[in-house]
Amino acid sequence: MAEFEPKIIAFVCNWCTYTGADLTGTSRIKHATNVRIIRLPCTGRIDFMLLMKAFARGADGVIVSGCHPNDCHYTSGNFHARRRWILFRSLLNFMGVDARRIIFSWVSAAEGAKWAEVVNTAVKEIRALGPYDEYKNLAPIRASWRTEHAG
Amino acid sequence: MSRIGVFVCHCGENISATVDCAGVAEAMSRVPGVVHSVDYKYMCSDPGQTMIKDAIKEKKLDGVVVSACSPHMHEPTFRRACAEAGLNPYLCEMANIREHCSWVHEKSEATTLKAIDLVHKMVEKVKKNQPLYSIKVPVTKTALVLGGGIAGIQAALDIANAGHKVVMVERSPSIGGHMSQLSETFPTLDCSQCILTPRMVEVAQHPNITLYTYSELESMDGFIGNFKVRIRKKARCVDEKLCTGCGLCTTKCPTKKIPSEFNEGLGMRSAIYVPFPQAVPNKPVIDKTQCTFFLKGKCKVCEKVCPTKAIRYDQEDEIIEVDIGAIVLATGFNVLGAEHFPEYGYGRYRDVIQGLQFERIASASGPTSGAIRRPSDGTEPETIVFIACAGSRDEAKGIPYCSKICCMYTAKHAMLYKHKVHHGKAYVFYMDIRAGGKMYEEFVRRAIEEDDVKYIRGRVSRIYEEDGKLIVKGADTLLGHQAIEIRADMVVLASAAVANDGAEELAQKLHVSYDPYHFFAEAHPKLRPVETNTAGIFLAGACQAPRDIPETVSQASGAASKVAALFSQSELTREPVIAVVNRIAPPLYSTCTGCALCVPACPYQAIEMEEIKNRDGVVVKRAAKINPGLCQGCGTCVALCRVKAIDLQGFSNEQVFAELMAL
Amino acid sequence: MIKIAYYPGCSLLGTAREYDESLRAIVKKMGIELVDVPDWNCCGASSAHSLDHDLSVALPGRILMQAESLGLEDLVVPCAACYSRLMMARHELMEDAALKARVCEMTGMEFRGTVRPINIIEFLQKYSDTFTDKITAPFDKDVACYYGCLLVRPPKVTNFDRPEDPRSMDEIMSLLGSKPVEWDFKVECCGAAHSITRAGLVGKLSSKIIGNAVHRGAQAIIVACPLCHSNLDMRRNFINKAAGRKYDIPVLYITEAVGLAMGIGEKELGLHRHTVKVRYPEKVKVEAEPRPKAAAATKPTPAAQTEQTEEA
Amino acid sequence: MQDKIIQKAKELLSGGAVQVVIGYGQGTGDRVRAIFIQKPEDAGRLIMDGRCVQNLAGYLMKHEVRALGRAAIVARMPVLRSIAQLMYEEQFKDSDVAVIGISDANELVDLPDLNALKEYVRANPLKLTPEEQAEVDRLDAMTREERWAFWMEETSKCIKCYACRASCPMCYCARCTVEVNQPQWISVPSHDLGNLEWHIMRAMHLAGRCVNCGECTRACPVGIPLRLLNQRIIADIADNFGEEEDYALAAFKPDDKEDFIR
Repeated sequence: MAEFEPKIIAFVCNWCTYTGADLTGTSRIKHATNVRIIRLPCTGRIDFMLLMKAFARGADGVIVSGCHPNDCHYTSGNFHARRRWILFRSLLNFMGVDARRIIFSWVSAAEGAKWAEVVNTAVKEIRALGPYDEYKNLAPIRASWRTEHAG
Repeated sequence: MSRIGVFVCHCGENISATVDCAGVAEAMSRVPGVVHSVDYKYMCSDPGQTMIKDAIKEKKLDGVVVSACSPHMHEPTFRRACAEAGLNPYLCEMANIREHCSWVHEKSEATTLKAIDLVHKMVEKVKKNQPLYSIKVPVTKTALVLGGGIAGIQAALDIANAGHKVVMVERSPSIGGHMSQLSETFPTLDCSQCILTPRMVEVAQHPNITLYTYSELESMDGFIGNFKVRIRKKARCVDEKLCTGCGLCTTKCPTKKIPSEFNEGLGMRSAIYVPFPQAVPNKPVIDKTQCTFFLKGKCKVCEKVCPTKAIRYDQEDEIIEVDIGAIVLATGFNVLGAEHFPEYGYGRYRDVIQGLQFERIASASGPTSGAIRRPSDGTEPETIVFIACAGSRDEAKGIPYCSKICCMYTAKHAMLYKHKVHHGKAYVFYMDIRAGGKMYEEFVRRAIEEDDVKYIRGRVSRIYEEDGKLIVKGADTLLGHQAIEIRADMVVLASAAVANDGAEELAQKLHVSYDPYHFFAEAHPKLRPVETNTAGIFLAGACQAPRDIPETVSQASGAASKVAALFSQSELTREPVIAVVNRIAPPLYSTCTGCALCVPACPYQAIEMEEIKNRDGVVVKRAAKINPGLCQGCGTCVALCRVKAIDLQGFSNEQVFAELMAL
Repeated sequence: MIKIAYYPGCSLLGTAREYDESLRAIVKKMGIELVDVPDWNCCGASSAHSLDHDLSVALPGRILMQAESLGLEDLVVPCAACYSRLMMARHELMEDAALKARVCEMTGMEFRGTVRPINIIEFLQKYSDTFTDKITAPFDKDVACYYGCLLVRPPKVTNFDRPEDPRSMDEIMSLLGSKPVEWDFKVECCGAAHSITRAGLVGKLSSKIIGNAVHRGAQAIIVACPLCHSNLDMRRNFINKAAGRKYDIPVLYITEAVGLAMGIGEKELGLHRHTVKVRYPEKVKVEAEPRPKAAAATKPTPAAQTEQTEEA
Repeated sequence: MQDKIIQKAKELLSGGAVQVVIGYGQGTGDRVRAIFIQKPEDAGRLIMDGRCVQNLAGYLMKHEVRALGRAAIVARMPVLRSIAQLMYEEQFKDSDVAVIGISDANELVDLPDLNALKEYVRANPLKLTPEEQAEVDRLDAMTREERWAFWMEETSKCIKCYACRASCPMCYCARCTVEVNQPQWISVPSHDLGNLEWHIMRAMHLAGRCVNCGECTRACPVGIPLRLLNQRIIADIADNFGEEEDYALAAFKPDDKEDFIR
């Protein structure tokens, strides 16, 4: 059976990690294709419900990444995000949701190599954890348009 | 039903090398709501943009997705093209299938499928986009220049000559920066004081420029065009209006044994001092950490001798608030300190000095008034060894980069030494000579051929002192690979150029990003070298990377032109990516519950509570309201608001949700 | 009773027997028990890693794995060359999983990386309290501490002290009551293995080292590596020939200096095995060389009974 | 104790200080329910005993009760905490509410105005009782799979009647996000996904606001121990952010500790 290819959705901040991912591109650092990046102005903008809905959408793993503390373009967006993540991760863990599947990181605009490494490690870890069927079986999930129409 | 156009770019073959662009375009044509889906070799080219404009007009598109490079690259380009075709620019989104897809994956079906996902999710997002209109914001036509070196001086003069007000803040008692410490400058050997001092005087006398020396940036708030800046003017203990600059106090001051920072510790200065003769402003400063009055409470000699009674011991630091429209960062660089070279004995042997110290020795206004003398015993050195790349290009010292200016000033130093001590022997240990500027290579050749400077290609491993001579152990990798030893009288290290101390704190105060070496980060290394990622803050000179004077001056003028462009319009159009608290029909007026939990979360204090009145003027409800002038669109309040009463234009809940659900 | 794993290495049972004897003498007084690594083998020294990379990691790897069976965390390795090979092997085994698999398969043992090799200076630093209060005859000589090349390099792997201007041995010697001199050849090469093939080269290089130490007024040179000792002591004839003068400055192991300071007899410390007789030349008054303020002064010696000679 | 309350109620009503007193009254059978006394002579109907635990603060937010004019409320500790939190969220002006405070030691507490109430609540910060902490720890001790099974079992009982929302004084939002369908944040049906998402959102939206009064658990017709979720967050806030006055998610410390961000 072909090796399990995890579906991973990444919520990243525009000023640091998205630009860092751009640098990964300009430096041509190859990495796994499993991650789809969603750009938001700041980690402060990442609502906990987005992470929850990502799993509802059939994601096997979620990456959340933004500016290092003190480097936020908006001064404190990442500090608020960090507090939110501390509480949300603990709640999910308390309810038995597999918090290991949400990977949090700080990646600056100068860390192209680190972004590639975060992606590769995430894919390796999520592949080891296998598909998140436990969550997918909670309710019937409509297949994405692309899987039905564009193979 | 949406009428969306998808334009897939090949980017030459940067994308099409690993992504089947035609396949992506074909797949997108089958997405409900997409009425036009094509691929083309260069979407950002003129024909490419014309394709988009024509498609908008012919097919009456109400949404455009350009799948090509990063939005950081060409989002403005395509949004402008859409605006020209009559489509609201904020109905145009970019899918990054180059940096985030084609460049980082091998050619495979998975890569194309990922590209399809990336484009499809932007199509779903565009369906939820709303037309947005730029926010007009007034611009304060005053620029703040941080740093009084040649970069700050050039930028300030250019902006002032463009007719705008400038506030210059310099940390040390006088402007001039490192250039004022130099003796002559390459490649023409003209004396740095002669070309710099007139500019310094021009700054001091320019009607448009307000100069604050011995001052630092205390804090900065606001945003492009509307910065609120607080400057801390440190107490000089001298009343600048009364002081005539006669210098009597500096000569009469009893404490004279303080190593002068301007002379890099070689010369001495008094407790009340003017850094150098041509200082601008030529007003002394009391060094409170050394002045006996401040240490022991007695002396006051300077007050007694001062003819105009200008001494103010009780002068307090002053905080000055200024409204600023644009900021130019010109805080310059520093040289690597002594503690990094134990193998060269720097700091242990007084005759092992660094480049700036040699500049002071060679300078007419220096401690030896231009005569080349050894700091240890004041004798004239017969042999000087210059060591290039001292700390630069050295991973072990944590400085892998090349400091760019050392090859040139080392050749200059050797030349100055030979001009003053004809019989002297000058050796230069180098790895590679980097003389890429105009007339640079000829300058170095002249040092080698006419002034007989012996260039040895090799590294110096150790320097030790024996019978008063400095034994320089090195290797000559060109002539027979032998180890060589030179008995030198003086050694000059061309030490690495590093960021100024305090650069990191300044960057964090201004929310400007910086690289691992604490040099400030430019918006784009090639296309936007004088701008930072923070709108309204520009860069000039060596605070961004080691740089010589010609480049610094041209970059300063570049930054000045950016400021002049910003100040050319009376008001500024700002991206409408801001948060808005919803307002709906009565009786609810807004879903906001008035809990005000978002108010403290806003880093820009942009949220206040508004009293909503009904038609009879009775206050019906208190709901949050966001000041479009202050909001920067970070979205923290949007994610915080449990009732989803706040939404972020450009990244609204519906847009991000649609983007997520398309995956 | 503190227990420490001990790897003597071939030279400490051969040409550098006095290094082993002096170490065993001082640990007895320090109340530490040395537990030899069972069935230890040669660390490969310079020959292995010039021939076959896997072999050069497997040999020291096997020593580490044998030491792991003792269940002790620190492994004292007096010889700088063995220390360097063991550190390099541990570093590479931790970094390169494929290499680790090959080495484990080659040796038929499992590498867990629980043992950390420490050199003689780290050992003395860690257990300094066990000998500082037993100093009966302070070693009040002006000494030049010679670190050689392998103790401090490569910095990424050993990360021990400052690679260009180390201080740690100087600090231990000042604990013994001696005054380490400021000299410049702390980490310069003594010629190392060329001692066999091109002894003349060793003479030339080592004569510079000895010359600088004497020039700086040292009465003895302290070393922490059998190869440094053999080049500076056993090759003294080549050194004198290269320098064109006779140097009679003695060369001691740091363990010998510690032993002397604790009042242990010269015979028990193996001083009689040295080529250059251990007699200390007169304290030479170093001409008033202008000492800049920034010079790193040595720490004031804790032992009260030796007065601190005021520096020029 | 009961008669002191009746006496205070009479004073307030007859003095015209308040138009209604919200307290506990005899319900059908031996049950207790909230009663709204508007005339001094009806004050006798007020009772106070071990069964009076319902969090009456919720009624203060209903516009029908507000329409009756200025209210006084019989308030044990949880009710006092709810009022303090609602004040923090600017739902009351100082003049809106009078309080008949009852301390844990069953003593009448004189709280003339809402600032005094705030001080009183600040004096004894919210902490889980040892039993509550033990229950939370019992769940923590389980493996992830066991906890998942536990909560799947519990939330599968949920019929999305939203009684927990109706009973909670903190859930006063005019349009709750669970009703938002553009975008549809929370899956509507009460299948496993819908229930899980609803309970995650409810717990997160009460983070730093819930006063652990237990009303939601009491209100739940199918007996889901919802209180545990809020208690987990209360414990997390105390452990990670310490005793902070302001709303946990709108404030931050530059050196908040965490060990999971790479």
